[in-house]
Amino acid sequence: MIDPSWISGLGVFLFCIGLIGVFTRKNAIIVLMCVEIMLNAVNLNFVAGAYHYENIDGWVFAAFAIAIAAAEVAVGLAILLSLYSQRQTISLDEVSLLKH
Amino acid sequence: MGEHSKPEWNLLVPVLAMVSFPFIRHLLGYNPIDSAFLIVAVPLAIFPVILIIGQQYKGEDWWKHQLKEGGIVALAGLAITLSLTIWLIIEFLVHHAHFGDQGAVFDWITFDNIASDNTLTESVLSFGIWVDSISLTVLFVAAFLCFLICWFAIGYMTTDPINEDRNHRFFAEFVLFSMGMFGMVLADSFLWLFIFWEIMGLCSYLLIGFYWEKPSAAAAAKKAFLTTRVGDVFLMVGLFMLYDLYHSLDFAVIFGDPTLGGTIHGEDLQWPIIMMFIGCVGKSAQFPLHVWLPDAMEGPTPVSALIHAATMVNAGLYLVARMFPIFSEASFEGALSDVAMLIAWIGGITAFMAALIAFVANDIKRVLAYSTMSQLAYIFTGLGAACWLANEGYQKYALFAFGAAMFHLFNHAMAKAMLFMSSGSVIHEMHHAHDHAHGDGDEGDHHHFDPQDMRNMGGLASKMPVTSTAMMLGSMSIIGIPLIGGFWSKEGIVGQAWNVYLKGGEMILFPAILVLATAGMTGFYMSRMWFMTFAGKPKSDVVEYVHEETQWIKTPLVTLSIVTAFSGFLLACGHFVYWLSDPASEKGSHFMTDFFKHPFEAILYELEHAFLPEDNTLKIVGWTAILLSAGLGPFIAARMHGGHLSEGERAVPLTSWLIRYSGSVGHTDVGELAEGGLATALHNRLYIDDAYEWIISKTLIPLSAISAWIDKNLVDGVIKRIECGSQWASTQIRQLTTGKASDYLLMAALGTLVVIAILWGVI
Amino acid sequence: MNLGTLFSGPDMASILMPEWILILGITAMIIVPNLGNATFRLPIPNTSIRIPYLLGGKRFSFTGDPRLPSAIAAFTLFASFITALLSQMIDSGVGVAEACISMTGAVNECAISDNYILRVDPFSRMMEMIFTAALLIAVIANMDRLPATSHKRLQLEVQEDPVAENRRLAKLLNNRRQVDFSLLVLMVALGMSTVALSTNLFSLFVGLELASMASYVLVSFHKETKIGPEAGVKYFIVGSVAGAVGLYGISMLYIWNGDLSIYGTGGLAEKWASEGPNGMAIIGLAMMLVAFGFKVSAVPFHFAAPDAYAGASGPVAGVLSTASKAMGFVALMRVLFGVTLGDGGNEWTILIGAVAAITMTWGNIAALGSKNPKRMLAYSSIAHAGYILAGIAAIGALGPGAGSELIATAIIFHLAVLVTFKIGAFLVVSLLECEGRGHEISHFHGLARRDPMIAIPMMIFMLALAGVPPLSGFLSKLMMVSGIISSTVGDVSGATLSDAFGSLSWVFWLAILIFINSAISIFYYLRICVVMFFEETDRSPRMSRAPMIRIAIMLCTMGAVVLGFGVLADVLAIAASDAAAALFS
Amino acid sequence: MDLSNVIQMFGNPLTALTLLPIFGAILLMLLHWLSNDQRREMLASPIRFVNFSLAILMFIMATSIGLQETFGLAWGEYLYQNCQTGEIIEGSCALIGSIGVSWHVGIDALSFPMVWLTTLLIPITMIVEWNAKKGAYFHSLLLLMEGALIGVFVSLDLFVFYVFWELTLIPMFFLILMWGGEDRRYAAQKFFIYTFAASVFMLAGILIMYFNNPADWSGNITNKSFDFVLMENSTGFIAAEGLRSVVFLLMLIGFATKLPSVPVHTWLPDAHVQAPTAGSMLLAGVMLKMGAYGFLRLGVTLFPEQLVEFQILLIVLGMVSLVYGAIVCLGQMNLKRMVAYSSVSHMGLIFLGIATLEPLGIAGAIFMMFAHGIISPLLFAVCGAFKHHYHTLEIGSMRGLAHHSPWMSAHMMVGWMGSLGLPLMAGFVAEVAVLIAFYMAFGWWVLLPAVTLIVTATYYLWSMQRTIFEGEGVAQLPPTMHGDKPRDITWHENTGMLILGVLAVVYGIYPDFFGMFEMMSNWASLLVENVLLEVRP
Repeated sequence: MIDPSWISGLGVFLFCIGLIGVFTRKNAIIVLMCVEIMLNAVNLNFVAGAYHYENIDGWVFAAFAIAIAAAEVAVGLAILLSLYSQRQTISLDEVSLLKH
Repeated sequence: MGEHSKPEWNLLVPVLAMVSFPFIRHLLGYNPIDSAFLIVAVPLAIFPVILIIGQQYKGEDWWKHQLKEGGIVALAGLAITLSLTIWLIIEFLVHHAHFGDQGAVFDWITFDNIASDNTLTESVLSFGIWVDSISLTVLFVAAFLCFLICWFAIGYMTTDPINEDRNHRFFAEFVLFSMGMFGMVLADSFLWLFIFWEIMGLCSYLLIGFYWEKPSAAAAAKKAFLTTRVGDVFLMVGLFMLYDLYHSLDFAVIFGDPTLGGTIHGEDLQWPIIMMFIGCVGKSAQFPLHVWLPDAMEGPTPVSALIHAATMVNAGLYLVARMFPIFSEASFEGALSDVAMLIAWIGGITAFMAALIAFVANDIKRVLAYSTMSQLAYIFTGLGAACWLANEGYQKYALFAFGAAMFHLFNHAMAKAMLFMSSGSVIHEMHHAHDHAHGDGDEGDHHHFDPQDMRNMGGLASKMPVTSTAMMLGSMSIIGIPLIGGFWSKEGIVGQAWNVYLKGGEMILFPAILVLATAGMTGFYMSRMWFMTFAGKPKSDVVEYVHEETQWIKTPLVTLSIVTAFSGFLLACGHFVYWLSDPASEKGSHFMTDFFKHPFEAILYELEHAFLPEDNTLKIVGWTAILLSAGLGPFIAARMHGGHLSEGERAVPLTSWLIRYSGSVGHTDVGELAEGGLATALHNRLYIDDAYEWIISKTLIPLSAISAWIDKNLVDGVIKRIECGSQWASTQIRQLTTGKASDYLLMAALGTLVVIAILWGVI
Repeated sequence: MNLGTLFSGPDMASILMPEWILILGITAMIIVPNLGNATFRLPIPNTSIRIPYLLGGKRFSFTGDPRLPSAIAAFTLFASFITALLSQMIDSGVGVAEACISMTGAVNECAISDNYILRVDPFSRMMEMIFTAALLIAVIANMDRLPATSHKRLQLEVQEDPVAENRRLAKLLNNRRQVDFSLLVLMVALGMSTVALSTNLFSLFVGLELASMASYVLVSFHKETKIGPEAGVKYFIVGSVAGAVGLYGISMLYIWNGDLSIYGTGGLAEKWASEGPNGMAIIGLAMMLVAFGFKVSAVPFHFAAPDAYAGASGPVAGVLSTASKAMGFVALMRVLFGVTLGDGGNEWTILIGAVAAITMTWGNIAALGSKNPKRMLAYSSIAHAGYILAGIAAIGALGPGAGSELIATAIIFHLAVLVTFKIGAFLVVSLLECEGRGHEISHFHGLARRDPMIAIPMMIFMLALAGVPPLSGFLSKLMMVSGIISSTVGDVSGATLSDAFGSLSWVFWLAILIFINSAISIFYYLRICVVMFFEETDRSPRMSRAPMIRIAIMLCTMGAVVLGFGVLADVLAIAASDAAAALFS
Repeated sequence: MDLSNVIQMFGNPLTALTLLPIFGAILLMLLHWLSNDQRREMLASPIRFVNFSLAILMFIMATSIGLQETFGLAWGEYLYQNCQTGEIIEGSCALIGSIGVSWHVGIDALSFPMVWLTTLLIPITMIVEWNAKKGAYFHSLLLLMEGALIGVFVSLDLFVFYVFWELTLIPMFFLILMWGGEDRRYAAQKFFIYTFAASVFMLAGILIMYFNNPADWSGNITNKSFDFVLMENSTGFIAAEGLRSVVFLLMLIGFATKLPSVPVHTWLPDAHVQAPTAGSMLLAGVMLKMGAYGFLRLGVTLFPEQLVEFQILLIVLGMVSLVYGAIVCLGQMNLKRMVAYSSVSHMGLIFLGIATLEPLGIAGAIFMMFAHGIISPLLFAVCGAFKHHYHTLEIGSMRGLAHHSPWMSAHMMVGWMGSLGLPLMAGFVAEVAVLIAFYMAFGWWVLLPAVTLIVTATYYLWSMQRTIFEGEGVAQLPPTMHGDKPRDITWHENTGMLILGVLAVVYGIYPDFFGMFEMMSNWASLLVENVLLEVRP
């Protein structure tokens, strides 16, 4: 069995990837995907914790987190679709009617 | 116009009825002292009555002709006060009553003070009546003159169409003014003295500005009020100081024991007295606060007579006289002599300066105004001398000087009131005559013709016999022609001023010389005025049409002529001076009784003491004064301005001798002198007014403009700047909300880093 | 987590009554509008009885009525509110937490040693009431903002004219999305209630996400407008990133402790108090603060908020600025007070204090120049968040105690009264939205002349927001400040002024900053009043009828007034005080 | 809170004085507002009369309170209290019991003059602006104002005090906003924000006092009470000297702004110039006095040591207000602005009077509040009438007012003279009392205020000369008249001004009229005896 710290280390790595992606990409879908990556990092953390403490909570939390992520994608895509149908774009830099 | 006016004696019936008022009071069981407050209350009550009824019914016939636009009401009220005053005086004289403090009529304000042992003690500022010989004298002067001037004003004011429908204002303010004067004289505390003093200031403002539509009158009123206000403020500060010392402002407390049980020293009182004296300087138009008085001649002539001769200007003198007991307190010896010297100096300087300016004045009322200043300054000098003598321990001389000064106040008031009324009569007639001669349509000329300018007059003696006689007598009294009016008092003042010098007050030398010189100058400018007006050939065609008219004007003139002519002599010989300064003294308690019993002895005694004092040096001074004032001054004036009347004109015997004299002494032309630098300076009143104006325009006005600017742009500007700044900040801060989600994320990320850093850093 | 035990005892049913009602409502919302005369029958085995399926087919006219979902939502929320209220009124005074539900589903008296997942106490009840009340008002108002037209009328209105036809289609679309809206609102309510109840960080987070995701959709609900989807996208992107960060923080805490319960043996609070946090815990806490900071729109996580408010419809914006924000604060308080206050908890005090100061100032200054009333209200909402954060910072500086309780009381009171005047203000905007305006301050011009019955309440809302007595906004702000002051002046010593100032806690200056900010805020609140009363307008005097919005506005107005002064304010203050006591127990 | 308490609450004359106008005004406004256009026109005149008669009723009530009591009370005693200390602690007169707010009203010799003045001025302002546009609202707002003002003066609970304090802003805000001059919007906002911001500091002070009020009120959230009487009577109220100083300064900010004192006075000129006549009359007549009242009630009574400690500060504030205000007056070209700044100047005297720590000075300061409350409304009534009839306020834009409007000129002169401290008018009494005390306390410094009196006289006379007088030949009319025929004031205005003028004179001649000076001096003496004597240096 691998040491839980490796798992959570991978989680940190993933989280950073996600975070950097969020800041650098302008395409909303990719940003959404980056968020998913971050949530996966969370999952890894939970799993690592569950391993470490040998309790079941972490697994349950991970399962919930997957559900949350799924819901988020669903909601996000729906919103993005409605945006696209309005503006024909999903670039975050091009939607700035609301400002100041 | 005169020829149309019928005798209106019937209008006087209500006035005469009012004279019975004291009798009724007497019958009701009151004594005069209990009725004294009515002297103040009656005019106070009449004031709004005239004002409101007048404003409401000013067009009505009954108001206009039966009540003379309120004049009769005012006169009736003043008749009450005059008769009450006389009643009071009779009580005082006949029963040898020594009234002093008559207790409080009502408590004005009551409060607590913190005593030295940290407990609270109650203190009351109340109004009460104080009656003694000084206040009775001044009260009589005021009441008598107010009555007569009101009488005069009915004739003077109501016949002038320019005053139509607004005389009620005049009479109301007139009555209020009288109230102020009576109140000031009767008040039993410095506070109430000050209060009435200010009321007079207000009335003087209103009355000087009676012709408010004239910019010069409005400006003069303002100037008068503000100048006296300067003095008043210092007077107020003086009161505060007195209060701080005595914890009371009642005469009874302060004069009862000026040392307050030995706790107060003479030095403590120096500044309070100086402060209060500054108030007197303002009110009595002394240098350097004299600038308002000449301008005040913008008011109607009865006002000039009332305020600037008879009453208000005397207030300052009265206040200084009131403080005399402090000077004569034995334990203060020497401590207050510098203050006394200051009073004398101010008097000397003003006397000389005013006389000098009067040399070149051509406006008949201005001559009188400067003369007033000069004469009041005499009295100040006398009071200064009296105070000095009292403070240095020369009680006998002090009392004499004090009495003389107060006597001069009496004489001057009577004479000057009459002079002003006479000048009023002249102006009135000149004005009417001008209208008559040139018609009302002649607007342009109307504006250029000045009925007050003596250069338009001349030769009026034959046209106005009563006026010219009155004016002659008045002038004589002011000049100090022996045995007439002011002579008695002026000699005393000049003599005692020099006496101070002899007694060791070297500092008085300068004012003493000045008053001596002024005696001669008085002789000159008063005579000049008379000669320019009444003697010689007419200097304008208007004079042709001048004639005297209504009884309203003539009656007071005649009355006062008689008073001026004889009162000085009578009172002087009746030991008036002693009665004034100390009614309880041997001579003072025999006021008038000696005179009736042994007239010749009394006259001799007074002559001896008035202008032939014991000391030989003073004798020289006295004679010099007589010589200068009665001889030299009138002589030069006669040479310069005198002359015979036109052919066929005749003056009445009473004045014709003077005209003959003036015509016979030859003629000197002083045209060059009149255009010299000194004369110009004098015409410009020695540039004192200009200097004040310059100072104010260079200090106060810019300061106020700058302050207003600062307030608007700096103090309020800060607020506005904050407002603008926050709007600017708002715009800037909202620029950060760019509308781009990625920017938001970036901000949030930065924020996250900061949050982590802070949390990390704290541990 | 045995599903069976959830229904094991009657306690569970009664104790979670408001939530059950919400779940029931959600279920009904899904089922009822679909009921119809479907021809399909379900045969019962072994019998000849066939039960009608009733789903689909031609809808019954009653269940097909487009106005029904709103009614169901309103009724559900109202019932939930009332049950929560009743449970409070009946049980209040008993004291602290009344019942706790453990991981296993057991319902017990709350004991210190056990760790629970949900806790029902005056605090959670109070917050539930706040949430449901806010949502209820939003639903009522939305009946006009998103009007449902009965099918019959739509049928009658069939027109040849293309413009009229378009209008009809819009109405039809509105009818179609009635259910969606109501459903989402109920979801929000359920999520929020979960947050209020949770004493376990994960369940708290699940509730938070539930409510958030529903609200993302609500924000972009008017997708036919240009700004609706944009607002939704921005709000969603920033929100989901913040959520992910927060969840990551939670996961770190899990790694640190192995248990996400806040209270009880082995819970976070115990460990925090006994061992103190290590770096992982601190980072976890920080990340959670980011997520919650986004919810309460604290600077610098607030940027999406004004956009979201501006893009959302009035009632939704009102919910975002009150209920949603209150939820964020509940989470924040649970974490900060529950977890970290044990060891003095002042790791974060300075941080929150600084954030509070920046937030309130930023909000107010930005609102000063804002030309869009909704953005202005959004910024004002940010400023209000700053005030509350200042209170939280003060509690952190104080530690548990009477002063902290007073501040917590004030926070809860503030969140409660905010429902009245903040939503009210958004509703007035919403009324203007009904006539296609409301995004310019000039649209308020002459409102007093056009409709005084709207202008006067708006003025009351504005003054209440500004904190002018005797309105409820004043009382809440006063309690907040008084709490802060009470905590700082108690230990002031020193005989001279400078000593006293020196010994004043820095938190005192937060109170002063609140005062200064209130003064600044008056400016823009008054500006609204002024333009309503004194600017001329060329619009016709008639405003849209919108009876429901008007009713909601009236409700809010009454609340803003009566909760500020007098008996009801007293009641609310006592309830808030109980809630605060429960929070700290 | 059961019914009997409610009855007791409203049965109290002070409660009635406070709440009747407020509810009456709101009801009348609602009545007018909810009627349709036709009925609205019909109702306008009755509502005006109801407003007026309510105001008169208030005046009668206040007067009868005054007639029944002489106000020679012992220290710390309040008449007509609706509940006693015990009841307050019990909470039986609680308004918001949970934080210790009770409805506690009472009146003493400090507040009675202010209450009476308020009830007196309100009917007068109504008379003066009898024909105001939208009179139903105008007069109702005035009535509302009256309730709020009286509430400030009678409430002994600091929370309620503060609530009324802020409540006064709202009607005034609307008065300025709806009936004001050209720049009314700026002025109204500035007025509101400025004074609100300042009073917030006062609130901070009140809160600190609240938490240091040792009287325990068990059963509420904080265990504290806002009750002033409890604070006044408690020993050891705020133990830390330094904290007392903090509170004192915080409250000073609030009160000095309201008073107003330089440098926080700039809201006043704008507000005054833009306010309608009745508004500026009330603003100057009563609202400014709230600052002085609050300072005396809270600052001086509860913090005597601090008064001594900050004596110099007070003197500087008062002196700068007095002198600087007067000099700024001199530079004003707007009549109303000048009068407004003169208020700043006169209010400086109040601080000076209090700073003397002498009974006379404090009595003088209180009388100043009263006298200024009579005279300054007169000034503003005149300014308002001038603006109304001549459509300008520019000094020097016309000459010869006395010719066109003799009554207005007469009132102007009375007001101006009263304000510049002419003896036998009310202002003089106060000035003399304050300055005597000031000399007793500080000696020669009195020259500064005294010389300022000259400046005061200067600007008043200067403005009169340029307005009432002059104009020989052709009278000069302001261009804003557009050739209209100038008129004199209406009888409404005349009546109002006449009452004020007469009162100014009556109080100048007999300051004890209606027991005023006596009760003020009594209050001041008791204050000094009970509070200040121990702490005086």
